[in-house]
Amino acid sequence: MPPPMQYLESAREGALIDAAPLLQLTGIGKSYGGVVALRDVDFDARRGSIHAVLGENGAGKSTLMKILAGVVRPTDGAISLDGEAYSPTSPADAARSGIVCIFQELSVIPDLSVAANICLADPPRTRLGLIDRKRQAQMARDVLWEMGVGQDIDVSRLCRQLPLSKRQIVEIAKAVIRRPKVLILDEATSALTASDVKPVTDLLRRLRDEGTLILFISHRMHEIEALADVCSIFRNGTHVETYPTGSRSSDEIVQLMLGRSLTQVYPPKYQVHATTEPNLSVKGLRWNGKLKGIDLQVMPGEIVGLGGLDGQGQQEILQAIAGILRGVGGTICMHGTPLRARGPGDGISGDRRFALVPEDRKYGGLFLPLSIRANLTAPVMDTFARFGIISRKAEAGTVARMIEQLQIRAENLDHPVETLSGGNQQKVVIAKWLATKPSLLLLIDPTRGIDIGTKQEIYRLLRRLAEEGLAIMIYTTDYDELVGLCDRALIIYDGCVRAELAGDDLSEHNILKNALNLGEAPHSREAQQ
Amino acid sequence: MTAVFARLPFDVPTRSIVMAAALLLLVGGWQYPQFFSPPYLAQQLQSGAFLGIVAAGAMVVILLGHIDLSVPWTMTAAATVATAVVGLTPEVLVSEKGVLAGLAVGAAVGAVNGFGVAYLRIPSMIWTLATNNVLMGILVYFSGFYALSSRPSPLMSMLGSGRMFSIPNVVFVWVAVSLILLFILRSTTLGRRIYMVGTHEPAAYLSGVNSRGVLVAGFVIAGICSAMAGMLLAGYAGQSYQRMGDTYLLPGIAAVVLGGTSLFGGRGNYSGTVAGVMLLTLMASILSIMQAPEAAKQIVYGVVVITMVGFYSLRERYS
Amino acid sequence: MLKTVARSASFAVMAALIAAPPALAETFMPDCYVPAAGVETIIKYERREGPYRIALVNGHTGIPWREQMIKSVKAWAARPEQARDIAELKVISTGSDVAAQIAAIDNFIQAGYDAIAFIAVNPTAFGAVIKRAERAGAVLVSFDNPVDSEKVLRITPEWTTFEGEIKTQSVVDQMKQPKGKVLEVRGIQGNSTDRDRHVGLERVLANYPDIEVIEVVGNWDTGTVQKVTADAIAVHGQFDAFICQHGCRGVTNAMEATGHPIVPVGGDAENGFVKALAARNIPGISVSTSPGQGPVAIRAAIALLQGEALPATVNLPTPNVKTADMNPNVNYFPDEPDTFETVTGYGSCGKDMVFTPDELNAKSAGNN
Amino acid sequence: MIIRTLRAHMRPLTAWAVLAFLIVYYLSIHPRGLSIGVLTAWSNQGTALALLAVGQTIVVLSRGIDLSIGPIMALTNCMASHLVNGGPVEVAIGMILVIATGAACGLLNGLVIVIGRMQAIIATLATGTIFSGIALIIRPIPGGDISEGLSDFFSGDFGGLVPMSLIVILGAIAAWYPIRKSVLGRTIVAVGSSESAAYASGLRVKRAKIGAYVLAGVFASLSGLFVGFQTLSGDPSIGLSYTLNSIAAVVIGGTALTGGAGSIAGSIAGALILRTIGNLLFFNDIEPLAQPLFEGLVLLVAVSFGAARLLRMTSRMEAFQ
Repeated sequence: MPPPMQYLESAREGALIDAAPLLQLTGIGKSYGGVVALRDVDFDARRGSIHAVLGENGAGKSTLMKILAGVVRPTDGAISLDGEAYSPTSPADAARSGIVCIFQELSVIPDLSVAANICLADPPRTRLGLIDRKRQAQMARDVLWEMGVGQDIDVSRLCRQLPLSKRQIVEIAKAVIRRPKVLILDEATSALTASDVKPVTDLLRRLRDEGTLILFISHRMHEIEALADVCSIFRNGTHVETYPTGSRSSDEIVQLMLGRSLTQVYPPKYQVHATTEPNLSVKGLRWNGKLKGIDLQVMPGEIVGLGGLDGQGQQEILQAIAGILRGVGGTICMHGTPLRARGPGDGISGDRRFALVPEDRKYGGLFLPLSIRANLTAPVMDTFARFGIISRKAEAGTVARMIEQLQIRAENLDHPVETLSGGNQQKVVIAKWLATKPSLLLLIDPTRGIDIGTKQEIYRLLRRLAEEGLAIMIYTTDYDELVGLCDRALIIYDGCVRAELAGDDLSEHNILKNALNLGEAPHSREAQQ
Repeated sequence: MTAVFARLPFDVPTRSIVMAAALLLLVGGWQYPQFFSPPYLAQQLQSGAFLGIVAAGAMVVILLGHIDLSVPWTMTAAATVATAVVGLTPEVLVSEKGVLAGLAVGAAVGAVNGFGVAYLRIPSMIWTLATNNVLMGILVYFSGFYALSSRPSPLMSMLGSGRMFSIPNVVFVWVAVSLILLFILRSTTLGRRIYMVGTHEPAAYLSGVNSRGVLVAGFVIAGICSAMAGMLLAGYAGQSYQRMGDTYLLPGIAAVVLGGTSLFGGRGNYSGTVAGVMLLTLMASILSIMQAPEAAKQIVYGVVVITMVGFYSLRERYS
Repeated sequence: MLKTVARSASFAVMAALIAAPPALAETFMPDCYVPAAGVETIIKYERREGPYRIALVNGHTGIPWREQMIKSVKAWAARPEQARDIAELKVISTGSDVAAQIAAIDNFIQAGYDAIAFIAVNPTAFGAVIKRAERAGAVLVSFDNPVDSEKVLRITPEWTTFEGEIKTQSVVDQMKQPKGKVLEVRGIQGNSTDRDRHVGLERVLANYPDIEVIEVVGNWDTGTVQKVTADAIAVHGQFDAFICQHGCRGVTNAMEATGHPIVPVGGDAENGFVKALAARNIPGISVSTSPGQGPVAIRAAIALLQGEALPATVNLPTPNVKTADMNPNVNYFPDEPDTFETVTGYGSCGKDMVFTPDELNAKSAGNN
Repeated sequence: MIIRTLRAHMRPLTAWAVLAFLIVYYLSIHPRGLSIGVLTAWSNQGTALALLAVGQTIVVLSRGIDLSIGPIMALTNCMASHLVNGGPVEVAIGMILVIATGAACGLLNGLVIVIGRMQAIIATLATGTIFSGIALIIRPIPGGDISEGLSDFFSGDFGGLVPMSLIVILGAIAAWYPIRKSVLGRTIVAVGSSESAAYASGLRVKRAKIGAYVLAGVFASLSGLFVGFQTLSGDPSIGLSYTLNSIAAVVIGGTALTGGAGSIAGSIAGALILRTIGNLLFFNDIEPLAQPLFEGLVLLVAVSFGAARLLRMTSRMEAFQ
C-alpha cells in the first residue's frame, strides 16, 4: 500500500497545501462477473494538485476513474469527498457533487453547436424556461477565451465539423465551465495537437492554483513529467505506489508499471539499401483541398512515418493510397505501376498487395461481437474456401500461425473479439492484415491507447516485418514513435510535405518545428519544461 | 448469444421459445385433446412452413441490419408470374418453367432491393416499402389488363399441398431451405460476410469485404425465399391471388426477432427463427381455435413479443 | 372555370329530397333499382343538360373484385350508347386511406364534376364531404359498401339478408338435417360488412337451436381461410356445413386436403370456388355482389342528372346459384383465372349490365 | 453565412422545393386551378400524416423509431369518436382525455424501450398491435360521433384565405420550436447524435428517450383527433399504412434514421409530398389500373432523392453514414 502523505514536503510550489485530502478512497474493489478490475484500493488526493495516474492498460486506472465519475459502481469500499461520503449514481450525480470527468472516448455531441455542447449540462434559460442561445454563446466564448483558444473556435459551428483536436478542447471546456472540485482527464490530451497542448496545460495549472484537484491519466510520459505534481502507479487492479513527480527515474517508473524492467522500447533500426526500387511512389497527390500535391516514396524494408499537427492530411494520404477517398488527383504507383484501388479490398489479392490498418479498432478494424477466429480471417477467408465454402481445417491452421506470430493471448478463439484486452484487439487487427501477405503496410496510429508492453511488441513486429522486406508507412500522433521507430519521417503541414527527416535530423525538436511550420519552435514542449 | 459461431445452435431464445411453445401445446391440449393428434400437428407444421420460409429470408436481411418490407407483393408477384407462365405453357413438364420464372422474379426483386439499399444508400425500410408499392402497381396493371392464369404447376401443387407419410411436403421444403440457409450462414464466406456487414458495415469495407455485393446477395436470398413461399402458397391454395402475402410480413419479422436475432444486425441464430415461427404459428392457431376475438389476439401477440424479447434483453444485461 | 362555378352555385339550391311514397312507383328502372325494405324516400335532382362529367372514386387497390369493377365501368362507358351522356369519366383508386378518398371526392367537387360515384372505405366518414357536395351541387352515389347517410343515393346489397336469408338459409336447407356443427369463416374484423354479415347468419341460425356455430377469422383471404379451416377441421374433426364470407376456395381446398366428407358449403362467387363446388359436386351456394355494381351506379348517377327519381337506398338483387344449377361458362369459367368474379353483372338491370369475360378483358386491354 | 445555413439545411430545403414543384404542377393540371377549396382539400388530406410525421421525427431524432404511431392514432381516433362530442365542456374534456391517451401510449413505449432495454422497432411493433387491439375493443366497427362544429372549423378555411388544416400544420412547427429550445428537446437531439456522449455528459438520457416517445404519442393523438374531425367518426383500422408513410415522410424530409440531425419542417414537407403524389392522379388522365404503378414509381423516385448526397461524397466511407 502506498506510503501516506510522504510526498507532502516535496509538493511543488504553487500547489495548495491542505491538511486533509479532498478525495479519499478506502478498500475500493470492482469486479465484472468473475474478472477483478480493482482490488482493495486505498487512494488519497488533495485539492490544488495535479495528480497523475499511471499504469498499463488493464491496470484499473480507467475503472477507478469511472467509479469516481459515477459511471460504474464499486463492489466494495467507500469514498469520501471533502469529508463526506460519496457514492454517485450517474455522471450527472457526480457532477452535482463536484466531480467532472473527461473521458477517453469523446462525449461531445456531434449534432449540437460548440456553444450548446459547452453549456450542455446546465444551459442558461430565459424566463420561459427555454434555452437562452445568446447567453449560451457568450458563456461558451468566455470560457474558450479563458482557455486561450477563443480565437480558434467559432461557437456557432456544429461539433461534427470540427477537427478532433478542437473537439477535445470543447470537451475540456465543457468540464471547466462547471467549475468542478475534481477534474478527471482520462487520456483527454491524447488527441490534442501540439499547438493545442500549451493552452490546455496552462489552463490546468491555473485551475490547480485555484484549488482544483486534477486527476490525470496519460500514456505520454513527457506530459506527466511536465504537468503532474504527484503520480500514482497502478498495476493489475492494485495501487502500487504514490510519489512526487521527479522522485523516480523513468526506468523505475516503467518497472513499477510493468512489474518487470523494460530493456528497450524501440528495436534498433537498420539500413535500407538505396539501390532497391521503391515499393510505393506517390506523385502530386491532391484531394478535395486537403492534400495539395504530395510526393513521397517508400522503399521495401523501410518504415516511414507521417507526422505533424493533427488533421494536416496525414490520414488522408494513407486513405487515398488505399482507395478510400474519391476524386483523388496525382499518381500512386506500387512497384512502378499505377495503383487504382477502390478500397482496402483491392489490396488483398493480386501481385500488388497492400493493407491498411485503420485508425480506430472499435470503429473500423474489428467486428466486436464476432468471434476472434472470424475477425482474424476476415480478409483472407477466400484463400481457404472453395466455391465459397470455408474449410475449417485450413482456417484453423492459418489462425494458429497468426496467433503464434503475434502472440495474441486468447482463451477461446470462438469467443467474441470484444472479450480481448485493447492491446490484443489491436494485435488481431494487425494480424488479420498481415495474413494477406502485403508488401505495403499502411498503419494509422496503431498504438493509440495501448499499454507500453504491447506497444513494444508491436514495434518489434513492425521492425521485423520491415527486415523481411515490407514497406511500411505509419501515421502517428506520438512524436516519440516517429523518432524511435521510423527510418524516415515526413512532416505534413496543410496538405504538403513540410520536411523529410531522417537519421540525426529526426529529432523531436525538428519534428515540432516543422509541424508548426516555423523556422524556430517557440512553444515547443521542451521549452515548457 | 454473442458467440455467433458457437457449436450448439440451441441458444437461450431458442430454448425459451421451445418451452413457451410446449406450454402452449400443453394448455391447448388440456382444452382440446385433438391438439396432440398427428393431423393437428402436421397441420401446424404446414402452416408454419410457409411462414418459416418467409422468416428464413427475413432473417438474412435482418442479420444485415436491414429489413425487407417488400415481402407481401414479392410473394404475390412470384406466384402470379409463375401461374401465368404455367397458363401460357400448360404441358406437364414445360409448365415447370413457371417455377423458374417465379424464382427469377424473387431474385430480381431482391436485386432491386439490394441495389437501392447498397448502392443508392436509401434506408431499407423506405426503399423496400417503395418497391413493394411498385410491385403492387405492376401486378394491378397486368392482371387488370390480361386474364392471367392463376393455376399452379404440378410441382407447385405437389410441394404446396401434397403429403408424404402424412407429413406435408411443404415441411420438407422448409427443412431443405433451413439446411441450405444454415449451411450458408455457418460454413460459407458469404455467411461470414453477412454477419460482418451486419455487425458494422464500415469495418467490413475496411476489412476488404465487398459490402455492397453482400447486401445485394442478402436481399436476393430474401427475395427468393419470398418467391418460394408465394409459389408454395399458390400450390397450397390451388391458385395465385392478390394480396396473398399480406399476412406474412409482420409475423415473419416477429418470428426472427422472437428468435433472438437483433434488428441492428450481426447477431442471431437460425434455430431461434425456427422456434419463433413455431411459436407464432401455434399461438395463431390456438387463438383461432379458441375463437378469441381479433382484439384479444392482437393484444396477446403484443404482450408475448414484449415479454419474450424483454426477457432476452434483460437477461443478457444482468447475466 | 367561371362557368363551372356558376353552374355549381345554381344547382346548389335545386338538389332535393322528396318524401313522397306515391312517387316510388315512378322511379327509374324499378326492376333494377329496387328500394330497400322500408325505404320510402326517393331522391331526385333538378335535370341538367348532358353530356356529363362523371367521376368514380374507388378505395382499396390490389383486389380483383375492384379491378373487375373498374374494367366493367370502362367497358360499359365505352359503348356508343353511353357516349352521348358521358363527356368525361374519371376513375381514381385512392387506397385504404379515408383522408385520401375524401380529398379525391372534394377535388372532383371543386373541379365541377356533375356526379361522383364511390365505394366508401368506411361507412361513417363521409358526412362532411356529403354536405360539401350538396352545397356545390354535385351528385354523389355510393355503392357496395353502405354509407351512413340518407342524403345520397346508396346502392348496396343488404348484407344481413345476403349472408343470412340467402346464403345461410340455403346451406341449412342443403344439410341432411339442420343440426350439428357449422363452421363460420368471417372476414376482416373491424369492418362493418363483416359485422352485418355475421348478424345475418346469426339471425337465421337462431331458428335452429341444434346447430352449433364455430367462428374463425379468414380475413377474406384464400390462404388464410384455408389455414384456419384446416386448423378447425384438425381440432373439431368434422363439420356438418361451412359458411364462408370470401376467399372460400380456401374452404374447399381445406376439405380436400384433410379428406373432409362432402358437406354443404356456402361461399363467394370467385371462379375458383364455384369451379371447386361444381367439379367435386359439393352441395352449396355461391352468393356474391357483382363488380357490375360499378356501371349500375354510374347509370344511376346519369339518371339522377337527367332528372329521374330513384329510391334513396337501392338494394340490388343478390346473385346466387346453388351447386345443382351451375353451368360452365355461365356460372363458372374454366378458362378464366380463379380470381375472376363469375357474376359479371345484374341481369335484372338490362342486357347492357352483363358482361362477358372477353368483353372485360379485351376492352381494357385494347383501350388505353 | 447564408450559404452555410443553406448548406446545413440542404435536405429539408430540397424536400420543400420538390413539394413546391409538385403543388405548382398539381394546380396547373387542376381544372379549378388555385382556389381556397382546392387548397383546403389538399391540405386536409395531408394534415393527419404531417402531424404523425412530426411525432415520428422527434422519435427518430432521438435515434428511435415508433412503429406504433399509426395504431396510437387509430386508438385516439376511436377514443375521440366516443368522447369528443356534446357541449363545449364535454368536448374540451374529451380532447384532453384523447391527448392524454396518446401521451400514455407514448409513455408505455418509452418505458418498454428504456426499462425493458428493447430495440425500438420491435418494442413499438408489439405495443402497436396492443394499441390496435384496444382500438378494436372500444370501437369494433367504424362509427361514433364527433363534434360537427369542431369538424367544420378544422376542416374548413380561415376567412376564405387559408385552410385551417394548414394553420394546424404550421402550429405543429410552432409547437416544436419551444420544445427544441428546451432542455428536453436538446437532450433528445443529443441522445440521437451520440447516446454514450450524452450519458457521459450527465444528460438525462432515459428521460429524454421517454420524452420523445411521449411527444410522439401526443402528436399521434392530435393526428387521430384531426382524422376524427375530418371523418366525424372513429375507425380502428386506419393505423398501419400511416405508420410506414410517417417514416417515409421523415426520410423524404431529409432526417436521417440514424438520429441526431433532422428537421420537423422537412418531415412535414415529406408528408405533404407523399399526399400530393396521390393527387397528381386526379386530373392526369392516367389509366385507372396503372395508377398504383404510377404512385409506386413516383414514391420510388422521391425516396431516391436521398441518393443525391452520394454524388457529393469525397470519401467512400461516407456512404455508410
